[in-house]
Amino acid sequence: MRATVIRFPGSNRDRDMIAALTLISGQAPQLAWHTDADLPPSDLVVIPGGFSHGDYLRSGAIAARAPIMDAVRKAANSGAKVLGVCNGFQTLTEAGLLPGALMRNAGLTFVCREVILEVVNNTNAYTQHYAKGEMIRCPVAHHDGNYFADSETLKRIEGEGQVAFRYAQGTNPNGSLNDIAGIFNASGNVLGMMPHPENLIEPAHGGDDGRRLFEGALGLAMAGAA
Amino acid sequence: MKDIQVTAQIAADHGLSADEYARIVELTGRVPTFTELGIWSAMWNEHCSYKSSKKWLKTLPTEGPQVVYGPGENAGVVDIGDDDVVVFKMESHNHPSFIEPYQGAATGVGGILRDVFTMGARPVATMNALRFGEPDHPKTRHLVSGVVAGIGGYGNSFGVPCVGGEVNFHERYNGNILVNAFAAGIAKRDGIYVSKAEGVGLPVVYLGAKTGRDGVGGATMASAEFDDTIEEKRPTVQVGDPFTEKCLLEACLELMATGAVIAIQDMGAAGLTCSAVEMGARGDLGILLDLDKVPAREENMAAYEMMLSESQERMLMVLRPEKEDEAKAIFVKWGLDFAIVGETTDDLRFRILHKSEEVANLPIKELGDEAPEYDRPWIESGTSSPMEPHEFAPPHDYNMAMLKMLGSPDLSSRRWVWEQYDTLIQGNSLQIPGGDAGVVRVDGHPTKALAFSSDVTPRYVEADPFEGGKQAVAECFRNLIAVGAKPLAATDNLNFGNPEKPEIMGQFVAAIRGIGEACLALDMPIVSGNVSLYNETHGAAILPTPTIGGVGLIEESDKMARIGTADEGDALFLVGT
Amino acid sequence: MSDKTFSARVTVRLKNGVLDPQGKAIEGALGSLGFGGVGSVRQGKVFDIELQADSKKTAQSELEAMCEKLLANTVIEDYAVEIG
Amino acid sequence: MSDKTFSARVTVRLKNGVLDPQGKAIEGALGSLGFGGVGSVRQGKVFDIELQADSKKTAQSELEAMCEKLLANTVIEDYAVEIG
Ligand SMILES: Nc1ncnc2c1ncn2[C@@H]1O[C@H](COP(=O)(O)OP(=O)(O)O)[C@@H](O)[C@H]1O
Repeated sequence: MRATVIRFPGSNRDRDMIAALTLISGQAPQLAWHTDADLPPSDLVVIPGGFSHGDYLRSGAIAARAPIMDAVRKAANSGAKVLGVCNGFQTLTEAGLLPGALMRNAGLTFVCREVILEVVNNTNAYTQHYAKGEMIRCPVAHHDGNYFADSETLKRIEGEGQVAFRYAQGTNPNGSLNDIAGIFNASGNVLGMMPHPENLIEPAHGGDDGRRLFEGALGLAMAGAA
Repeated sequence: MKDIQVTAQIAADHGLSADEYARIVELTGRVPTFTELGIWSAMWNEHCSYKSSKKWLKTLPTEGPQVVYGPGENAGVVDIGDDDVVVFKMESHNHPSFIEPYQGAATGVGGILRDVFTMGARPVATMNALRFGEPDHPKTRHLVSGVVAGIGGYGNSFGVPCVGGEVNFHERYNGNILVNAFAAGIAKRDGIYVSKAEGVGLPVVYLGAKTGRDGVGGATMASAEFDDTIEEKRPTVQVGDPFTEKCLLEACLELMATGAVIAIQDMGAAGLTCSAVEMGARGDLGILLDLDKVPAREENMAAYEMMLSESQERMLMVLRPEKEDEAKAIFVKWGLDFAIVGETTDDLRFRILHKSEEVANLPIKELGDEAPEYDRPWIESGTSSPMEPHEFAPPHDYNMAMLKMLGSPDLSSRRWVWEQYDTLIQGNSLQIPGGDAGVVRVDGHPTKALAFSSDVTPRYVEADPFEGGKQAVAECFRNLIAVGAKPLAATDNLNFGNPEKPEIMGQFVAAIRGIGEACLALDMPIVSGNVSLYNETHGAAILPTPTIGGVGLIEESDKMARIGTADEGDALFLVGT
Repeated sequence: MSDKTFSARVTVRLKNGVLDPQGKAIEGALGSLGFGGVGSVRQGKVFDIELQADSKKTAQSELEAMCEKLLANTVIEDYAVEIG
Repeated sequence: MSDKTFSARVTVRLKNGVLDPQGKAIEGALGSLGFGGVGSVRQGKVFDIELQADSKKTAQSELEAMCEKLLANTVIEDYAVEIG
């Protein structure tokens, strides 16, 4: 499995993501810079969290128009997995690789706390190591995580099993529609999510519920399942 | 603007006393130009020269086998073993935050982060110590929400976890809030950069964002008391750009790794002036700057304005000439301005060219070394008479009393504040705010972690500055040991009123003595810090608030202690006196 | 070749039906400040842009292209271009 | 008492000389997208407000008060009110 982490000026959870992928796969991911025209051959492309280009204009908007995004689009179309976390999710929606948009949190403030996520769909590589309906812990840290899509789109993604994660009742930190925390694209190889699984993968983090997501995405067996 | 003829009155308007101005004329060897006067006043104001506090700061214990650099650099540097060092400092942004809470607090965070990464360290933790007026004072809500959002807005985007801080409310801060920001970073011991330039004829390089008119006169503002003309001082507000700062961090660390950097200094208060003078004077060199080469954001800026601008996210550096192209490529990659704006000289002069004319030519050493140092008169603070428990009626209902205390603004949970800060980024947070001390593991080390705590109880300092100063250090020390850390060293942010009043100076002197005594007894030297004086409104001073930011080392983080891990049936012990 | 400088204003607003958390919050805040008659508030963005183009018409079409490509997220936003 | 409904637009812009990181970032992004002639970009906010008032004059002064108290940060921003 070859993983690549894309970095934009202003990415700031890139180091967290690199550390997580390295720890879980035993191998450092490849790196790509926003102005690169091509990606190295990759089975998993990750757009990490942060404030790309300051998140000026709209979160992820300028990043979504970077040269590297053409390569990401190509990779996604040819079936590679593309994972966007937080700013990565915002960037994927801005790039049109995922439907909808991420608006300012309903409470208008940045929110960093642990939430509970419901695994809505586990028939996908990313979520294969979770049980359907399983409640997992995961931290969030964002200002613009309020998922919005028009009613038609919403109906479609709900109907097609494109909702990956939902905030458990009472823990929605941002007012997102249908408590949506993460969604797949129609073919299931692109996942965008606001919460940060990379910050909950080892005992030092106080838990490792995020780990299985990467094990799934990297095609690895669960560490605990050996 | 160069036509403005300097007079004693103009000097007074710059906050210079008649004696100070006379000395300036003597040192300049003539009546200074307007630009020169701006430079002198920036170097000699309280904020940069520490003229009221220097005498007393010198009495603080600053040494120890663990100390690599004590006060005098951008931040203190302390050894943590394995060739790693922790670099940290705390700094105030009180006045700017009162005028524009969001930007004031944000740029305060930006400034302290620059102090840390200028030295070659990657920032790994921040804290913020905040003091506001009464909760129901009409301004408080606006100030609290702006300051907290500003700290979060900058730190979250820059990408450093906030691990601790303080928030208190008291009427004495109604017209003068305190925003003290702390930052710590980790570096390799041999990867530390200082401001001292070495070598003649080397390029002086300007890095980061462009220069605008922001904050012209800001350092003067920070050294003046507030009054009703505050509204007029508003155009000096600086706007922070955490995105540019994050790029600056990455570019600086990348550049340092190439070995291109000889000396580097961030532009803080009175940006270009203080940074250039410091680099030259430290290295016994002169500096020649050509302002036409300085990247400017606005047109027709006068030399005076460029020299005093406090535009954020800028640095000055002395570079190895053979590495120039490599350095430039790194800055272009990060979208930052990079310009050679001058050179080091052997004449010990600070010379400024603007539109091909020399607008300043001053003795560089004297700008800093000859800054006035005052032994301000002070009087011994009386200690408040102790109160006896029997003077108070016991509560009727202890449960209610308990609930009332827990619900009070000063004791209630601060979760609403720190949930607006990213406390988890970098993936090394072992203890986030809410416990005794914040803890982050040392990236790359299997077991080590650092603990951070910020403390002071201003009403104790008011009641007895000496004991209160001691107590602030002791409390910080206790918070560090409570998580299992060995306290290493501390930084202090001394917030007081007008030092020209003997009773305020008395508080200051006694508090420093108390801090010094406690630091000595506990082997927790002060390695960096900041002094903020003139915190007064309409002649009424804030509570004396010497904030202590302590750093401790945990060798084996799996043995770390934390609150909230007790089980039912565990025995409780009370330790101490 | 003889380019002129145009000053343009681009206004970007949320489409009707798209929830506007900031507008809502401002509505509430204005209410609590005692402003009684406020019905609804919607927040948008405005960009003041100086640009060189050979004619107003080119400027207009350039600006529209900027909106489509970057300034507006047309999933949720509408835009309007005015050249001063 | 016979209140009418007014549709107003409030535009809030950074004062001249105040750093506009957003505008600067957008300028850069438009450049990299190949828009050549862009000189400068400044970003501001616009509020579309419906409000009830007995006259246009009252509406105007209410809106100005809203700007002073909430909509604009007059330390760094200017505002303009237009009633449609
Ligand atoms: N209260 C204090 N205790 C110890 N050192 C101090 C104190 N105040 C300032 N210093 C030291 O004096 C030097 C100059 O401080 P300052 O002007 O705030 O730094 P900067 O160069 O970042 O503006 C710094 O090295 C600082 O650590």
